[in-house]
Amino acid sequence: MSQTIQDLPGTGPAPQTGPGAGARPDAKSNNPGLFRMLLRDKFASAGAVILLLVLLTAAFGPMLMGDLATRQNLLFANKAPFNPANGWEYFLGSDSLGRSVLARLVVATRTTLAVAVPAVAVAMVIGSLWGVWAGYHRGWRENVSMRVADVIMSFPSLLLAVVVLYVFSPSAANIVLILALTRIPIYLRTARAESAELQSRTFVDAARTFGARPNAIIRRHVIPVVTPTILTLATLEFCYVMLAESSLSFLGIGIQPPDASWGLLVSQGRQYLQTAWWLSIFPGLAIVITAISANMLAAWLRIATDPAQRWRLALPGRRKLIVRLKAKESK
Amino acid sequence: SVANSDNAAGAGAAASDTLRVVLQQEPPTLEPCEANLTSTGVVDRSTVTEPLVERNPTSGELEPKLATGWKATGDKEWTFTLREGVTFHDGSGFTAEDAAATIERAVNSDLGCNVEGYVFGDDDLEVQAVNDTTLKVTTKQPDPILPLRISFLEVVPAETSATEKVREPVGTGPYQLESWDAGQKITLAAYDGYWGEKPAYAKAEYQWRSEGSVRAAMVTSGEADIAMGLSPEDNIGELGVPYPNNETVALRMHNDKAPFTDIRVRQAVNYAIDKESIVASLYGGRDKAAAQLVPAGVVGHNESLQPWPFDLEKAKQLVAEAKADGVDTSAQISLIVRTAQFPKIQELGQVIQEQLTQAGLNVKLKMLETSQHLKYQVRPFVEDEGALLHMTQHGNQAGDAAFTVDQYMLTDGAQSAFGTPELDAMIKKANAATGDGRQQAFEEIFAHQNEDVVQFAHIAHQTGMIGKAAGVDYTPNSSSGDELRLAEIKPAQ
Amino acid sequence: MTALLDRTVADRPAALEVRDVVKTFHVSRSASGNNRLRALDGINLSVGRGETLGLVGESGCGKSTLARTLMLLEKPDSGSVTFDGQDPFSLKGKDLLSWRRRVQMVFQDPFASLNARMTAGDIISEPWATHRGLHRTSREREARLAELLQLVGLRASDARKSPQEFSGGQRQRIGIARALALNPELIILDEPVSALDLSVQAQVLNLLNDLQQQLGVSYIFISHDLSVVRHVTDRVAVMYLGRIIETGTTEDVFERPLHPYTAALMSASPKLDPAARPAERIVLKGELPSPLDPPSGCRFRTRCWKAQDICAAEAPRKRTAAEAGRTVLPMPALRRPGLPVEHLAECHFPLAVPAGPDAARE
Amino acid sequence: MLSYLRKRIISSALPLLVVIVGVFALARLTGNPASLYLPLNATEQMRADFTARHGLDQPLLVQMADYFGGVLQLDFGTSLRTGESAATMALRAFPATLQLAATTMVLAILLAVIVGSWAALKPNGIADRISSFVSMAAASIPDFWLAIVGIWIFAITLGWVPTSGVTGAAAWVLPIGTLVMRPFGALVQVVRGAMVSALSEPYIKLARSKGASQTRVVTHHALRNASAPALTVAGDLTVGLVNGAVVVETIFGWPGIGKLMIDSILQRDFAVLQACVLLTAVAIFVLNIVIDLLYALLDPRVRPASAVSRARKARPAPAPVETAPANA
Amino acid sequence: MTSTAETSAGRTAACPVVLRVEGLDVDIRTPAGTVRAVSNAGFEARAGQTLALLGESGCGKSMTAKAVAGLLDPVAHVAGGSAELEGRDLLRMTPKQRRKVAGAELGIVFQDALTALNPVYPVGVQLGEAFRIHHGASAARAREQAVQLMRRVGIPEPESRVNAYPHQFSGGMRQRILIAMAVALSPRLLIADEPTTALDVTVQAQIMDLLRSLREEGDMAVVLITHDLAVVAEEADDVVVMYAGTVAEQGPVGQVFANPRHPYTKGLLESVPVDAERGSSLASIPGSPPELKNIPAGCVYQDRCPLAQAVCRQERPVLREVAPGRRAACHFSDSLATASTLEEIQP
Ligand SMILES: Nc1ncnc2c1ncn2[C@@H]1O[C@H](COP(=O)(O)OP(=O)(O)OP(=O)(O)O)[C@@H](O)[C@H]1O
Ligand SMILES: Nc1ncnc2c1ncn2[C@@H]1O[C@H](COP(=O)(O)OP(=O)(O)OP(=O)(O)O)[C@@H](O)[C@H]1O
Ligand SMILES: [Mg+2]
Ligand SMILES: [Mg+2]
Repeated sequence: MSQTIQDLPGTGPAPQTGPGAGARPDAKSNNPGLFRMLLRDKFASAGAVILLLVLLTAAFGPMLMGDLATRQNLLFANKAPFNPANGWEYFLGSDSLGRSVLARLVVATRTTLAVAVPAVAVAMVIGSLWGVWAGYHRGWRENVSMRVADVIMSFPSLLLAVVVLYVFSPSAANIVLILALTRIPIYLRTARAESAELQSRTFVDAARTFGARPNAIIRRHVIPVVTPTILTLATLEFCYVMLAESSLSFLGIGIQPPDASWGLLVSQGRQYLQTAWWLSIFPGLAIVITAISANMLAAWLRIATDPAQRWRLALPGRRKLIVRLKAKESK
Repeated sequence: SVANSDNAAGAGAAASDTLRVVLQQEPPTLEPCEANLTSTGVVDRSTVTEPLVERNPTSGELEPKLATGWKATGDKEWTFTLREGVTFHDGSGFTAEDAAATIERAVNSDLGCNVEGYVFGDDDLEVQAVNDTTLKVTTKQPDPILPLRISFLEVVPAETSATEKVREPVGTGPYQLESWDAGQKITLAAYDGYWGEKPAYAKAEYQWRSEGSVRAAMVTSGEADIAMGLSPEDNIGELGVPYPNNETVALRMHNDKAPFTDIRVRQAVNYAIDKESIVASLYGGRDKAAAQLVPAGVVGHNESLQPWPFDLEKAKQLVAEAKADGVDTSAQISLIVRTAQFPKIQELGQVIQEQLTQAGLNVKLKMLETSQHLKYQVRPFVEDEGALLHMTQHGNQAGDAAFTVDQYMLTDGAQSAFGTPELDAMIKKANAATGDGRQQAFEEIFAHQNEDVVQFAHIAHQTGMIGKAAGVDYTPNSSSGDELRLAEIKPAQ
Repeated sequence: MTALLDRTVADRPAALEVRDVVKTFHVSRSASGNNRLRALDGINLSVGRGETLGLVGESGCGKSTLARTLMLLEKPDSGSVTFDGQDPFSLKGKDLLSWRRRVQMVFQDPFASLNARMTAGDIISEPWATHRGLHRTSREREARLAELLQLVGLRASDARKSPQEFSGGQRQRIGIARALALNPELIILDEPVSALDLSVQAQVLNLLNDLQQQLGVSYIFISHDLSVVRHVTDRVAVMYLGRIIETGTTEDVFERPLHPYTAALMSASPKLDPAARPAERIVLKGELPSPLDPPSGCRFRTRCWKAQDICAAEAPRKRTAAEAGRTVLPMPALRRPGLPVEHLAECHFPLAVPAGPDAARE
Repeated sequence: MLSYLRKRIISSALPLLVVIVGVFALARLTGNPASLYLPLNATEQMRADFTARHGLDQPLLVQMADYFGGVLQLDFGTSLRTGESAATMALRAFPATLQLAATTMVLAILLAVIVGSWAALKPNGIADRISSFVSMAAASIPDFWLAIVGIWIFAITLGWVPTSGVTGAAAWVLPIGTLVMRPFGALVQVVRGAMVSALSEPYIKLARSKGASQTRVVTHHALRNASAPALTVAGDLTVGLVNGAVVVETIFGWPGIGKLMIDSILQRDFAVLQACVLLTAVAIFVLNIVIDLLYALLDPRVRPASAVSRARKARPAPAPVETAPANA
Repeated sequence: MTSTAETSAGRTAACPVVLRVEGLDVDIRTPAGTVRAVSNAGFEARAGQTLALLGESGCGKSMTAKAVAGLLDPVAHVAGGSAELEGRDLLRMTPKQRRKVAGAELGIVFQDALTALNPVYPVGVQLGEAFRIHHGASAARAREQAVQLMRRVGIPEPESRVNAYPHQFSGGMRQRILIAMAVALSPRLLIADEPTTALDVTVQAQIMDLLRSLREEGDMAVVLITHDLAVVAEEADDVVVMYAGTVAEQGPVGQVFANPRHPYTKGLLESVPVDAERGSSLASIPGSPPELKNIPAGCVYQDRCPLAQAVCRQERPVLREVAPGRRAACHFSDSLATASTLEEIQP
């Protein structure tokens, strides 16, 4: 039903807010800006703002913190947070070497993103292009690709991690490499499924009838349609990658000190849980809040980028779903 | 709740006659000839199996176990008198044959026992069971500490395969192996035919958890009576019992690459590290700042050596001097640290890195897992890496400095980066010495290392910690981490 | 009528010739263990220049498959297709591209055949991204786009809108404009109006008609709406389960169907005008058999009220109206070599008299 | 059915082989285990002996041939660390993991279905917001942290459950409570999405037109239709669990395959590692077949006999296992 | 089946009204605000007769039907009016009351036959569901009933096919099953929303046959929704022509088609390519229906109407009786009655 609803006049995405907007919509305003749609969804906006903050922190935070994150003071170890007497640097307390938890959190933001973002980006680009290609051509290309995905999926990723991180070094770049490699199948499968479905669509057939080459069709018709799905997926994967990185830290093969990532901070702080809870709670919160924000944004993005669902977001405020009629007045 | 009451009931019942111990990891095997591996030895030694001679960890004296006496009966020959009336868990009697077979098996066979290389070096021993209670051991070279070495060998019946390792040993100890639920627990039962005093607990149960906080929690929640290998952060509270564990942490400097080619830089490292603060802040004041590789109680420990003072200015000055003389003090130094080797090692690594950086050196911290770390720890060392600063944790289980200096200070010692001919000569002399002369000779070696060689920057003599439930009476000693003598553990009065 | 036929067919040779085209799909195994679905089973067709050929038949009988095969979207197992003497399946590279220009298609579903993420202008000018030589400068392209939009009755400003903003009829016009972008000589129209409302349908049919008059293109017009087919086509081919069972001029087929299936089809389609309704309607029994397991012999026999034993045993050959016992009006203009405009049907027992009350329900 | 199985085995055998070969080669990339197993001052000779004794001096291909030769005779090698048969060790550890995985998934699916359906009844309603918040949080808390907090609160402070171990039902609470979070979080989202779209399908309206109550509509008509996407994701999540819940097994001393695998990696115990991988790969293979069968059970359209009708749709139904998971 | 104006008029008077809809308004929430999808719709369906709701896509036919059946999408709600099923107002029932009526007294066949059946249950189970819900029948009993129903709607071998799944049936068969489901409990009213739009003509004829016989058998009132003029002409007794959510015209089919009183009806009738010569141009209605959010004040048809005058832009024509039994909503419906072409009416 949603298909037809969308296609019927009067229900398409419309710009005018408020009832009774009478003028015929012009072409442009009929697609309300993504940004304005975002503003309408409180939760998604909050998510976006938080993610933006995280990004800004990663970009500029370390600069502001100077050497605060590495400055040790063994005599000032494990000081509790929220004590104004300690100065703003220690607002979130100090760690076991007397470093500012706040500063370390800020610096870790950059490392965390420096791992998660490239890992997601690399996996996304490779996986989705590959998947789109495989799905478009079908046949053996599709089969081989899916088998490769199977292999990667059932490969013990931990072994891969250990090998790469031991044989080479546990550098951020290698962690990115592993996380990217192991997550490629996710995109590959999604993109393949979508692309296989798309290649049988009529508008793709139409493009074939004028002799467009496969790559041109993929570029023009498949990629733009697959992109929103992939982006949504990538947002979710971002959370997964953050968690995976923290698990690696727990096993001692993640980011290595003196670098710090949120996962590593949680992992290191876990033994102080009962003596200095702030060491693991704050970075843990950072992970959870970022993940929830990303999820919120992804949920919104999923709808906002789907032309068949976008109208949901544009609906005016909630009303009672069923307006019960008043009992008929006596005739 | 139901779970609660179940749990409490279970705990109560078990506490009466079962001693529950939680270890860091499952023993890979209980093969007695591997008993110098901590995780194997902690179960085997003096509990399931017993040696001929046992070293008292507190006094350092050798005490009779399955041998009642021993003496040097020649330049290279030792004679042991064995205890009578001892039976193995399988009921067979213990004789000199068994003792001889044990030595043959561990030292002279191709079994590839860990203990062989660790304690005996390359040379084979000649053993002879003179009669049921007399054993004669002959060495290739004179060996004044042979009985000490023999104390590492856990006696097994002569029938034990000399070509295959056994996972489940038959010993003479106070407890015998009852069952081993791989992955879950090992259960021991008191051996009725034990020659000595009957142990206080009828049963013992070992479990293992790799997270220290979980081990501690098991003691606090009443699920275990003894938890091994805790650290101060594990929140064990009153139930934590610290003990000196013979382990010493030090940094080994490889002098083959700048800036460690210059002794002044090596001295600077010693000055730059604030050992007292580290001990006070990271280890709650329980550890002791170290001036040498062996702690007090080990033969050869030099009481008069003082830890290097913390003097950052001096360190900077030394570095500057070296630099002035053309040493590349800005060359990168890799600080090699093994992940999770001992509590707070990660923090320690970071502190040292930071302090050496303060002194003007360029240090990069490298955290490695065991197998990788081994490439840096023992010869042949990794070559293409720049200057190496290796964090070593050395535990002298034997109580004699010979075991330390052979490994760590000889020019070609397995864990020695370099040495000097002088030092080599001193070591050779000390190894052959006995009595006070021996003590003297080793003391000189340690002093010499600090003055003229400076391969090591010593950090601390460590303190271990076990968790002990209130219902248990046990005082850990320096060897508790390697051999937890269950027979010494009693219910609290 | 004759005058019209003269104009469209009479003095031109066939542009498109389809000979014995067979197309099999591999599908998952059916209950009877067959996994080869014969969607087209020996199709013969020809279309003249400027002519409109209607293709009617029930859903699933293979109309779209034929259209797709002609557009090279499917490769036939056997048989030949020639357009202007060229076999498109043997063409490569440039030749193929130039062939593509000459034959275009308008798809059944105006909603699905337009990429919702592109604007109308992008959609219509998309073919030029492949055929770069056609309009070299962007000025030329814009001018041509405006022209096309005007031709199909859209405003120039509509180029910036996206498909969702158009009504069904307007979308179908965009599809037509896209097909026209390459100046084709033959357009295959796969149910171009079946998704449209009546009032819009009339607009589109008028448009198609005007284009043909202005540009002289040929159409293959696929539809199952008989009133529409009757209105727009010169000749009709009736398909049933992958075969063409009857062909002839529109008037012949509609007024004097030979094949019982055609007769049933005509009779079943509802009529607005009470006078045009058959007094007794032929309501077919049973369903269209599965194309995976078509009946032996004559495919229609399972639903045919005239079926006899021979129908199961033997596939019927083509019979002309005359063979069926009809008096055929001489139409000399149509008797051109190579153009099978005779009225032919594949049936053992073609209807001698146009279907009437007697023919209905046995 | 048989032909399906045959196809399935053929198409999965090769990946399986690739996985094993890959593990074999990768493991050997981590270096010679000799130094781990020999005394610190072992001589070159001893190392060489050790290496030769375990065949590690052979070219990789020879080693591989040996290994596969052994596998064909059901000899999976012996553990360097314990001297036990690698197969025995892997087989012993696997049930523990399987029990954990199965219980976790059953619980996660159950909870997710309840919460997800509840949320889907009113998209964007308050219940929906709460459940999405909770599920996202559940899915994004680092598990090791959760485990330790769980021990602290429930085992130490409250004393309700044992801290760890495998004895007694109470011991399952914390590991499963920790493990269930991520699958639960992921599944709630999937179930919710699938339920929202199932509830807007025409057959729901049809059911209502017959006078069916809300409960009947949800449990009878929507849920089963919504189960396919959830099943796909649940399958992927189960694969993750079968591969070993390393972190949870490590913390709770759960003697499972994940812990065994990581230990054998750290100890360079190649034979055991290979046995573990082989076992889990086969298990995943079986799991995928089970999931396929479940698909067919839940949705008659994907049963083999539906060939005819599917042919009419002209598009081969995508193989269910290969559809994309929503979020893992 | 041919129904002429005379016979239907005669019958109409005799048959009791089953459904009476009056002043039905349906609102939809859209991004542009709330819009009225159905405005002031009213009609009567009589027992044993077929009432056709005719109109272009999107004019509100289904919306009207769903409002009556209480199955509107969440975004839509009834804003006013009444719909009395044998005297009880469906729109004012509690959900519980309505569930009692649904299926038992009011059957509905949905527009998208191919997707309306639940794909995961055998058709027998779905057919029997009504018996289980309303009569508390056992599974076995419901199954028996299902078999009978299938036989009644002409599905061959019902005993073996009762366990088959929807996808194993062709479109026509599925439509029959849907119809069977709707008439399972012999309701008083059957609403059939475009029951044949997706089907071929030969199948359409079969389905129409079936509906006709069921109607006669059970003396049901049938509301047939379609946009096919020919189907209306053949099947219905009365017709309601809808345009942009409003009723343009209504009355007995014969009269309305023979003599339309609304320019829209007239335009529709003329755009049927029925008698037009091959190649000749069809009369078509220019433009397209207004979007719901842009419904003009005044007459909804003004933008496309050749008759549109100033009055049409200001005043919305009310639906009024233009002849006995006929109503139309046009300012000029009286002039239409006499004029033979639209041009003649130009004032
Ligand atoms: N790609 C394909 N794979 C398998 N079978 C197919 C494929 N395409 C078409 N078919 C089958 O071929 C037959 C003919 O299909 P086609 O789409 O040509 O019918 P049609 O006459 O156009 O029907 P409609 O009127 O519904 O559009 C059908 O049975 C269909 O199921
Ligand atoms: N769920 C919905 N949300 C928003 N608008 C809707 C929804 N359903 C219907 N509409 C709008 O209500 C109007 C009437 O729709 P309805 O489904 O009644 O049309 P219809 O006459 O049945 O058309 P068709 O012939 O296409 O079935 C249409 O303009 C449509 O856009
Ligand atoms: Mg078609
Ligand atoms: Mg409708």
